[in-house]
Amino acid sequence: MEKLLNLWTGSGLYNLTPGQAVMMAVCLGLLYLAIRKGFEPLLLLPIGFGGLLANIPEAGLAYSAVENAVHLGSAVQLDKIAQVLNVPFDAAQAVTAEFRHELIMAYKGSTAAMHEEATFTAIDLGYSSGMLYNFFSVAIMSGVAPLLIFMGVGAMTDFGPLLANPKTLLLGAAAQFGIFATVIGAALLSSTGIVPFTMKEAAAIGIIGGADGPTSIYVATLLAPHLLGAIAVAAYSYMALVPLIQPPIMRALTNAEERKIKMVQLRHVAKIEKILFPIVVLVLVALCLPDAAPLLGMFCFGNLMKECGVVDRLSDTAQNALINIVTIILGLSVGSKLSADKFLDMQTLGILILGMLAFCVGTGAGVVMAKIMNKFSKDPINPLIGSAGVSAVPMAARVSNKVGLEANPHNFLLMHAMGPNVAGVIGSAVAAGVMIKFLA
Amino acid sequence: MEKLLNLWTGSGLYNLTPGQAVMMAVCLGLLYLAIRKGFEPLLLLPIGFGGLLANIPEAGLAYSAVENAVHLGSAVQLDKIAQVLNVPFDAAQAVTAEFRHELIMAYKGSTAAMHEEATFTAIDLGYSSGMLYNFFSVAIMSGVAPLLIFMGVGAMTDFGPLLANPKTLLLGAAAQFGIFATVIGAALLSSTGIVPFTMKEAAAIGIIGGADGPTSIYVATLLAPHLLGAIAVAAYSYMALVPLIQPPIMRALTNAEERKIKMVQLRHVAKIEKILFPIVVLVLVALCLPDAAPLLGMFCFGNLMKECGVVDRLSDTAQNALINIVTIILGLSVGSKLSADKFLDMQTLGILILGMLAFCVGTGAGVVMAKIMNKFSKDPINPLIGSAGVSAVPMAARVSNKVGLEANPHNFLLMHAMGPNVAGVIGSAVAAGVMIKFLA
Amino acid sequence: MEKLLNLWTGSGLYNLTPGQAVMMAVCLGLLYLAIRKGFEPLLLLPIGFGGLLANIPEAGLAYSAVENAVHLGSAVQLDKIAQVLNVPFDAAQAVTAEFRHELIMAYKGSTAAMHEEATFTAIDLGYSSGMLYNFFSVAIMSGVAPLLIFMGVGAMTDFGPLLANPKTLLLGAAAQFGIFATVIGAALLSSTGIVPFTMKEAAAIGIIGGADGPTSIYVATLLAPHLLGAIAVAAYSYMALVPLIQPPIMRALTNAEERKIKMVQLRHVAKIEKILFPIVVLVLVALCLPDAAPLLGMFCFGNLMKECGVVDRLSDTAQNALINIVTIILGLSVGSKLSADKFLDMQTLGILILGMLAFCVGTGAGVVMAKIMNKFSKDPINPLIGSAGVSAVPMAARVSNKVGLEANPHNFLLMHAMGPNVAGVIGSAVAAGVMIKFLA
Amino acid sequence: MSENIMSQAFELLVVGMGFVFVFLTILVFATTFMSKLTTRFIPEPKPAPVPTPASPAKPAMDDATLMAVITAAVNKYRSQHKK
Amino acid sequence: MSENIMSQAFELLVVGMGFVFVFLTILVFATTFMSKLTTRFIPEPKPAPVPTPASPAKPAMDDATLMAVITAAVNKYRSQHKK
Amino acid sequence: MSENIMSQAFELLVVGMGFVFVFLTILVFATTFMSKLTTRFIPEPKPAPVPTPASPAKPAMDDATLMAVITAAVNKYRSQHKK
Ligand code: NA
Ligand code: NA
Ligand code: NA
Repeated sequence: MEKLLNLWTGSGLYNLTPGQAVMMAVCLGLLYLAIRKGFEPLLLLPIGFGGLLANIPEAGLAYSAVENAVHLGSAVQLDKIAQVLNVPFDAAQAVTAEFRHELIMAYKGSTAAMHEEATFTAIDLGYSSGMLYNFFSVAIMSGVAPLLIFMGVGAMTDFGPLLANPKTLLLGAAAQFGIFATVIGAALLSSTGIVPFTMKEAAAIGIIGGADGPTSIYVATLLAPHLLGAIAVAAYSYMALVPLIQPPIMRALTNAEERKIKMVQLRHVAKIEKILFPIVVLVLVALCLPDAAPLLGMFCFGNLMKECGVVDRLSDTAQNALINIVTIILGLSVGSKLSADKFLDMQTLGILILGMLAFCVGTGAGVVMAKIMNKFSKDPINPLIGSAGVSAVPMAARVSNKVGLEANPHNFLLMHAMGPNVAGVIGSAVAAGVMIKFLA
Repeated sequence: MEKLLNLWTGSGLYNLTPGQAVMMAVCLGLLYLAIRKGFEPLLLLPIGFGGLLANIPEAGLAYSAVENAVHLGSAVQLDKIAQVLNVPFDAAQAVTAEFRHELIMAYKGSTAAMHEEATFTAIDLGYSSGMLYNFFSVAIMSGVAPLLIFMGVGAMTDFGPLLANPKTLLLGAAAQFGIFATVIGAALLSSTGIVPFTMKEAAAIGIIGGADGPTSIYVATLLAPHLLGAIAVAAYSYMALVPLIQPPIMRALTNAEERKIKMVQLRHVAKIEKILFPIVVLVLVALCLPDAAPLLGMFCFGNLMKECGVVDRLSDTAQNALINIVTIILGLSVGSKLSADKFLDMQTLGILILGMLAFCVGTGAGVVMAKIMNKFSKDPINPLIGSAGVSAVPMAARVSNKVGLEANPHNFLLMHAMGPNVAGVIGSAVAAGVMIKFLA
Repeated sequence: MEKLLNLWTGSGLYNLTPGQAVMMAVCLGLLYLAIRKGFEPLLLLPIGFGGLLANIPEAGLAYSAVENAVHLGSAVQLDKIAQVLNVPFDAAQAVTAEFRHELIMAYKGSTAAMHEEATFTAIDLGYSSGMLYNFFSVAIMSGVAPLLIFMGVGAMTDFGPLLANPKTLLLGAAAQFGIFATVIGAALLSSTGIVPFTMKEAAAIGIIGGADGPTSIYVATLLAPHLLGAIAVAAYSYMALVPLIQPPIMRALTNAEERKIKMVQLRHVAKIEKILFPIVVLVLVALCLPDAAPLLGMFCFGNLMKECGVVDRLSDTAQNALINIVTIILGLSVGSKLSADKFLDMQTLGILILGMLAFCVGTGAGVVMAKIMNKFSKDPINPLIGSAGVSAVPMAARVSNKVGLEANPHNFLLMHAMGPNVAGVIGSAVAAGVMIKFLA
Repeated sequence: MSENIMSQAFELLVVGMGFVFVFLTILVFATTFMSKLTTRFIPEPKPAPVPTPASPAKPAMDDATLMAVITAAVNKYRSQHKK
Repeated sequence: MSENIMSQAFELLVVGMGFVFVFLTILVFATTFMSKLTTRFIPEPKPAPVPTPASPAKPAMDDATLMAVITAAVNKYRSQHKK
Repeated sequence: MSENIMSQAFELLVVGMGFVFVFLTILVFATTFMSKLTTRFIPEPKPAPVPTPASPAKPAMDDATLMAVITAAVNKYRSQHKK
């Protein structure tokens, strides 16, 4: 009988909090968007599923051993942990939810040595870390997963169109205005008291405007790991929404004549240029902004493997098996941050709004920059390729092409837009490096 | 000269214990079964080879740094470790095998903090953990390897036949009777004093009856890690023996008329049903049995990746590169538990006998349940598909088909048996969750 | 303004040391050799790129958290670390480069427990380990990366030609003379005071003569991790130079008649022989030289997976996805040891010279051994196949074939040379085991 | 103790098998319900005869294309084999 | 504090966008310079009509070879499919 | 010390090369012995002309099958290429 009672009191239904129920619904929504609407399914499907797993009551898949001990432990067990964490507690008193919360806070604020001691205590009490927590520690907190994905993206990127027209790098710079404008927006929300954000949080949110998943995750890990779930979901969702977000802004900032501008055909780019480009980028990064070296270093390494032509088997693996494995682990890990207590607050709402703002401002800045460049360039530049500077490769370039075709059915902008598109990846990694330099 | 002597006293031949010789022969036997007889070679080959490596004298591949230090250390070195582990020792006294054993026991029973301190001491003395020990810690003790394999299995599983006839889920439930009957058997052996088993050990042995490798390994890791080697070997060996074990039981429990029963053709199953099924399973698990969430969560995740159709590259990797890599590491790790001191005892014999019992009882229970269901069902159910409920996918379903064809050469039961077959996977994962809930 | 100043004082250009500039040039040279000259690009490309990343000023990608803290920390921060490491320091005094160096030395010489304490302190101060350092710790220090590569190499090796003519194993033994001669050379350099080497360092350098990348890395990790970068670069560079290094030596030691010797056609080798051979090797290793068990164990495991024919999917993965992933990580990790302070000294020069010596002596010893065997063998043996005994599979065998064709355009030695070629892999692994046994 | 483990094992048998049956029975109903809902509300789209964009070319695949395609497959095979 | 974060954000905007533009402008020049150097000093080799060593056999590929090659591709495909 | 390292190195040379030769000589004998045993006791099965179950179809592979098989190979190739 006791066992039957245990089954019931240990069941998910008995322990389900309203927040967890809401978050499971949110995660099912993410799965719907990924599967039915095709919203960046490679990431949103694992993230959504990871979120489902993270919100299973009592399973503790997203928690460390100490968190699981604090959440499930008896008074005697909590006493031991409280002693390690220097939290006053009398084992005879009733264990309140507030006290458990206080222990968690003390644990998160503790030194590395106390952290380890608490972990040992929890292990000795028979608790262990959840699978998603392990994935998160190994893959994300170490920074390795976003970097390996960036390497794979590098191995899939063709810098040919950019090398044929290097000026388009400036469009990739302009579109990063969305990032910094979003920081202003977050600061405004904070200073007006609507949603409190620290400077680090503001910067991590701003990077959503970089339209680059791994960069967002990498920066969020360093500056605001507690916001990682919301930031990653916002970044990938809005990347999927690029075809809806960008066209109205592009049309508003250009007239029909500008949209019809034909660009001169791109010159042929030699293999040796493609081989040297990632090395040039890396050397510049090394000399100017070492803080961007991990991100751009791995990106350039992937690209060099692709272009050099002598390590095709490594390049193949970086583009396939390796990036796929890391994507699965990274997606589930990010999903583990979609727990109710973190996601369901005003900050998430602020992040969603600011992320949208970032995309809009970035798009606009890119278009305006392209109009300015068109004024001063001897070869005509169609302002529509400016919006591709936000990256979101290759979606944003396709949007440029599509809007261009509406204005002139014979004007194919796709290859021209690929230049600013990949420039945007470099641009947002540089912006990320600046953020890390000043705030990490 | 001293060096030559060292070579001889450090050679394997000089240090080979009879137990190690026997275990190397056992492992060569496993390799023979895997290669020549085709017994689940994907697992038994790495397990057998891992066992060979683990039993190489003096190499210490399966031991931690502390175990290596205790096994090989001088009196002065052992003194340091004994101090850490609070074992009384006078460095002047002779070092006996009993004392080394006492140190190992103290090490295994020590707290996490002492464990770490002993490891640091062993490292400072120049010892390091063996490769197989590292594999085991990272891949198995963390639980990640069986879970990733389960994800891959999910990505290879087609729930179509089950969805066409959901009632067959009950056959997957009935066949789990083998699991619990085995627990009774183990308890009986223990209470009669023949072979002592604790309740946790009995439960870990019972799961062999689930006929599901990763589930067995996952449960054994949590409940009885010291029995992991014997349990995994028994599980995979008997899964390979399904075509020999099941037919006599199936024939004994049915008459020719029953074996000839034709079943109505399975209805077409829509893609959307296949997509929703893993989500339905996961939500039910979340609500009813959170302890089964890691296993069934990863299984459902793999299946969702396969069925959703939008992340084929992830699904491909989960089914190929990732599961293969994990299988290699997991196999070698499990093999590391085939060391002489653990394997060559009465418990192993008990495990082998009880594992066989589990398969037999599970097969029988499935067939009987199918006969009962046939009584109450409006559509006829051939009792032979009941035995497929033990899982052992797809071997058990093929056995159902083969025995059916013997009775009626025009009666193809394969697809009908695939339903209970995959239901058995869910059933044993649920049973595993119950075990973990009550005993972990 | 302060931020702008920060950008400048934190830039790579401002902090670039001359040594780093030289090392970046050296690494660009490695990339040139890999891409343009095809020098073992699968390893030298990642190594060269890892070296570039490791020498980026201020990025600290190749440093541990403590090293980063010591390098970048303020007086107050260094005070905390100095206390942990028991280094006397007055926080009021000026922080000199010598003091930072002293801290690093204290850190490297500290016990495992102090090591951890220092790491915790650095983490609490906000420092973290660089990506390449993490890769190095996980992949190389644990020994797992070279072992997995060796497994993959085993899965790509065909022992057929060796089994058809087992006597060629002796050529693989003779060529290891290069290894031990190099140890003598290193001892000579050390005893004459030209370049100081310890016995462990001499042995690690000698293994370069084994012409086997993973073996060199594995041994260097155990015996002289601080020389790993130079040893790996020398090993892979000279393997690429085999077609230039070997022919003059081969011609000098043979006359035209000997080079024209035709060998009898190799007999057909049965599948069962190929399956049993890796097991025979492993059992012999287990009985004779347990210290070679990790290397030869994984090599034999890979080969057994290939030959047994029942685990093709595992064998495929070991030869492709897995070895590629590990190669990327291992290459970058090895590159992280190409930092200026380690690479730019006399020892590196000594290593480069001794490595070349090792190849020459090994080649010569193989040829001489083949001449001796030719005297005593009933079937004629062409001395040119002796040079293939250094391994460097399959390059050295191709060189034998090419030099043979020069002497007699109808004499194809390739398959005959494959025997000693793969024997050389076994031979150098055995030599590695002897080194580890006596010196680790 | 020895009786204890027997009674524990029996209890586990009853509770465990009970739970497994209850769970899978609920799953039977949930699955059936889900299937009914989907077949009613989400009619499966008829499989288009040639769903991929590249397919129109297929029926009219002339010899040149066939040759190209075989060459590609063969090259792919070779490149995989070389590795 | 609230003004503080605004001024910090503005400073970050100015310095950040400034740095991004400076960096990418330098990259424009570096890339252009690199391209000019390479086109001047490293003339791209004309793509040889048949660059691979195996290619001479290709044009004269007879039916037997074709058959062998298809069989190999098909076997490869089957072995991959079996998995 | 300096003499010490020389003598150590020589000792390592002698013991090391000795061991390598002894080990590989034993391996020569073990391998030869193994090969003799297997050729005597485990006669290699003659390679059946068509060992796979699917093989009966091979010789009689008509054009339709050939076409199907090529299409499959090509599709496989395409699907791999798309990734
Ligand atoms: Na961007
Ligand atoms: Na089962
Ligand atoms: Na060698």
